[in-house]
Amino acid sequence: MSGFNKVVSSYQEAMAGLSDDMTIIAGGFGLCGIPEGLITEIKRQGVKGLTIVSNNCGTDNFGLGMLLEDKQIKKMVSSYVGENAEFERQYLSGELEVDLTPQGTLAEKMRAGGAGIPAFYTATGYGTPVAEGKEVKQFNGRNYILEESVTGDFAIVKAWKADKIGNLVYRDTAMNFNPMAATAGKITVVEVEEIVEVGELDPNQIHTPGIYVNRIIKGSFEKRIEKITLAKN
Amino acid sequence: MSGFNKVVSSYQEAMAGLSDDMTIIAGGFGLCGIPEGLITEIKRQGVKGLTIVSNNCGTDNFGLGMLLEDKQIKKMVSSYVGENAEFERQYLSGELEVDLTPQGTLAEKMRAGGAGIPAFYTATGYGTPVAEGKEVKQFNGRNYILEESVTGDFAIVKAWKADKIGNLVYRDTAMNFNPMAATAGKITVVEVEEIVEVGELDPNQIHTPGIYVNRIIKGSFEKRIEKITLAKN
Amino acid sequence: MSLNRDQIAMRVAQELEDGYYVNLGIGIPTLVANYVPSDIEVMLQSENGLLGIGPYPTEDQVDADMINAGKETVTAALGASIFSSAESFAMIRGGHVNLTVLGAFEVDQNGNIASYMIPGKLVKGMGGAMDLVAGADNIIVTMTHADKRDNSKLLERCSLPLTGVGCVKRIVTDLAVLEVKDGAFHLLERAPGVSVEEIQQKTAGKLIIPENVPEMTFDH
Amino acid sequence: MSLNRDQIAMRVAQELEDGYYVNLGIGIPTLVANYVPSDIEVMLQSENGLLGIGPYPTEDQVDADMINAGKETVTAALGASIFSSAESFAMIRGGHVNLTVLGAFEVDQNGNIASYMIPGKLVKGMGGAMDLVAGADNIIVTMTHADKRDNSKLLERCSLPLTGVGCVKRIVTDLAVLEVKDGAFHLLERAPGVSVEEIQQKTAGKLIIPENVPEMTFDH
Repeated sequence: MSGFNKVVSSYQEAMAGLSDDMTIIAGGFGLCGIPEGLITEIKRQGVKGLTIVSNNCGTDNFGLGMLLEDKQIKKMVSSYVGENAEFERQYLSGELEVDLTPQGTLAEKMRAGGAGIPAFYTATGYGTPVAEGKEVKQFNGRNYILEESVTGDFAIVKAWKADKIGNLVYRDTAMNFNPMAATAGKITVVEVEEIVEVGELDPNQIHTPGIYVNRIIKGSFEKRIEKITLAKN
Repeated sequence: MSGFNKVVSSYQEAMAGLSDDMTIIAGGFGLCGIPEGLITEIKRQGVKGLTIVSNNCGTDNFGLGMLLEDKQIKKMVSSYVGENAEFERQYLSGELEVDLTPQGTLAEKMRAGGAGIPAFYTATGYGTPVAEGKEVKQFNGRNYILEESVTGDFAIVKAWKADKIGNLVYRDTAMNFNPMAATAGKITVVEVEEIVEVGELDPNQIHTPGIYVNRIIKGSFEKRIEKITLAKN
Repeated sequence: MSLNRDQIAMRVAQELEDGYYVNLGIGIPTLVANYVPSDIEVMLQSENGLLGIGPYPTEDQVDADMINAGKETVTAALGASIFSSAESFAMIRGGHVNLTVLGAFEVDQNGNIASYMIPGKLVKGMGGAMDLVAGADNIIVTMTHADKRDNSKLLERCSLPLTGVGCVKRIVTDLAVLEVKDGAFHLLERAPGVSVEEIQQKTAGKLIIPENVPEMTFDH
Repeated sequence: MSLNRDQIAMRVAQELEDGYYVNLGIGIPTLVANYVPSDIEVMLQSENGLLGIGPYPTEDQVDADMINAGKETVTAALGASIFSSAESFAMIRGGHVNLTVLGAFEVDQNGNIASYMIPGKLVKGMGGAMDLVAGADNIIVTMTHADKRDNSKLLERCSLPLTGVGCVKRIVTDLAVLEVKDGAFHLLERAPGVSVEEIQQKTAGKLIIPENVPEMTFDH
């Protein structure tokens, strides 16, 4: 399927077209399920003024946190900025704009962006700083705020397996924000652990259909763990 | 897991609590993936004044169409009323109220209902009879209409396999509206082809997590086909 | 000579590009699948939750759980994926389908389309059509240019309840290929042997006719 | 004597019912999992996309792809399901989780909660807390009754930015169990050996004290 073969062979090709001031939607939760190689490529390219929509911003020297070092990020849309001293420093000093967004609202904003829904109502954040400047409407006597969807010039996604036409399968909690991110990019780039032949994945068990995916690259992952917690013997 | 064992042994138990004038959300697309035994039980109980939210209303003598014979349905929320002469007759004569709803909007209304989103904007139906009486709002220069979510007193769902705690797997295009219906009932009842032990389903491959499911019953399905189309030799 | 249904489908198939995800409506649009050029590949989306519609099944393969949006038994193509209706319309509404082909009762010069209801006569519902026309950037409408009593279906303004507003960009009829823009139908091609005069006569809406209107060509 | 962290968790665990789906926040709420009564079963939801949190892994089982919302390595329990963040918060926002237990900086007599930000001092973000408090019908807040300088955390009105409005129904502190309704804290139980006077003194908001305030009991 020539027109559907989305596999690229270099990170440069994978992120071709990225330029200053673009918006990137990123999958991952903390350091779990992040497209490590794509982030490294963004750092290598050195583009600036990025808006990044991601639940977290990695840690000080890993994941998206690496892009803070060279001040490539102008604005983060995230639910949680902990685990990252440089993030907090740039935020508190005003160098970095941060749009703190509740985690569920963030996930839904990505999904809505991919699904052609420009806005939705949610009770999350009503009466809190998150609601400032947002429309409020009552349904069945309860107050809800209007949240707008989000899309990106690029989406960067980490999956476990892809077939060559972009059908994706995630593994365990490394799924997290990746399926929604995959739908919300004008160009969706996926870094995977394994590329399989078309037909190897069960059509009933595909998490992200290939229609959302533009480019696939096989990566090699360090998979750093933030907190190793072990059973007590 | 006693508190989580949701398997019931009779259809009567499965639909216990159903009464006149309730709203039922139903999975299925045409006659594909419909909870045949649960529908038969609703007919047997003879409850009246039902509002049924379902893409179609079965055919004249199968599926939800059976409930039209005894005039159990007051209102249908559907995208398509074809394939069913009695449905069209009751609709055109005014005996049956029909809220014609675009198929994608219907699916999203069910999903939103289950997901705690009371309303969302969509371009679907803007400028058409569907938009009558609905709020219009512009986003990025395009007009969208506000659609409210839907929930039911009951949801009736057909799945392929369930484990005893209600994790569900669907098969092929019999999935259709079932996953959203499953989330949108105050009481969600699922009729399945096979009940398996807890642990037999891969956690990564569950289509509907058990948290949405209240009751499970093993059915036996006729699986009538509306249009058998065959390959030409 | 006006085109027959298969010829309309053949002409539409020329609009396909390699790697396109395509949703084909019921009727003539379904026939387009038979005329995909041999040097390209497309994947067909069925709004009931299947990306990658395969051929109709053999008798052995018939499976009540595997149908298309027209409720016909089908198979899954290599590389297919299956998903819920919500996911299916997320794809459609979100603009991820490259091309939608569907029939209509009427289209007007502003790109409005009426395809789902003839009040008092035909009231079967819109199914997924409203989502499809609202979600797609690229819509081709197939229909006969005029009805059996020679009343034009390309109007100044649709008379029937609308399926969508300002969404139709291209029309392939039994007589012509037209583009809809700037409040007019623009004649691009005519069916072999069909005169510009006949097309003009059967087009009730504003028709822009360029100096040269080439005949359609068919490789098949 | 005021309760320690484990004792607070033990008291919260008495609120669990067989078949409950429960979301436990970071800190004291996480400890509740250790005190689930032996005759009932609950399933723990982790908002990063896991229903059915199992025990911490052995060294052999450690897997970077399997973490909880606190980013700790975990395992999946028997019968677990794994899903996206959108699905996870559909569950939460849609009210499908039976009980949410979380910590707070302050709660007020109208059920408002402040738990995510101390301006100029602690600004880490709300994570999933705003969704959890907005989505749950049944929220228990665990915290110390007063801070280290004996300033009450049960206020007439929260002073910090809110996480949610009118959502807290029950509070378990190191001193007492309280219900929040009708614009007041209602004292239900006191910690063993803690006087009603001490609770009154450390509660800045309106406190309703019934005639008889039983001591908490612990089976463990």
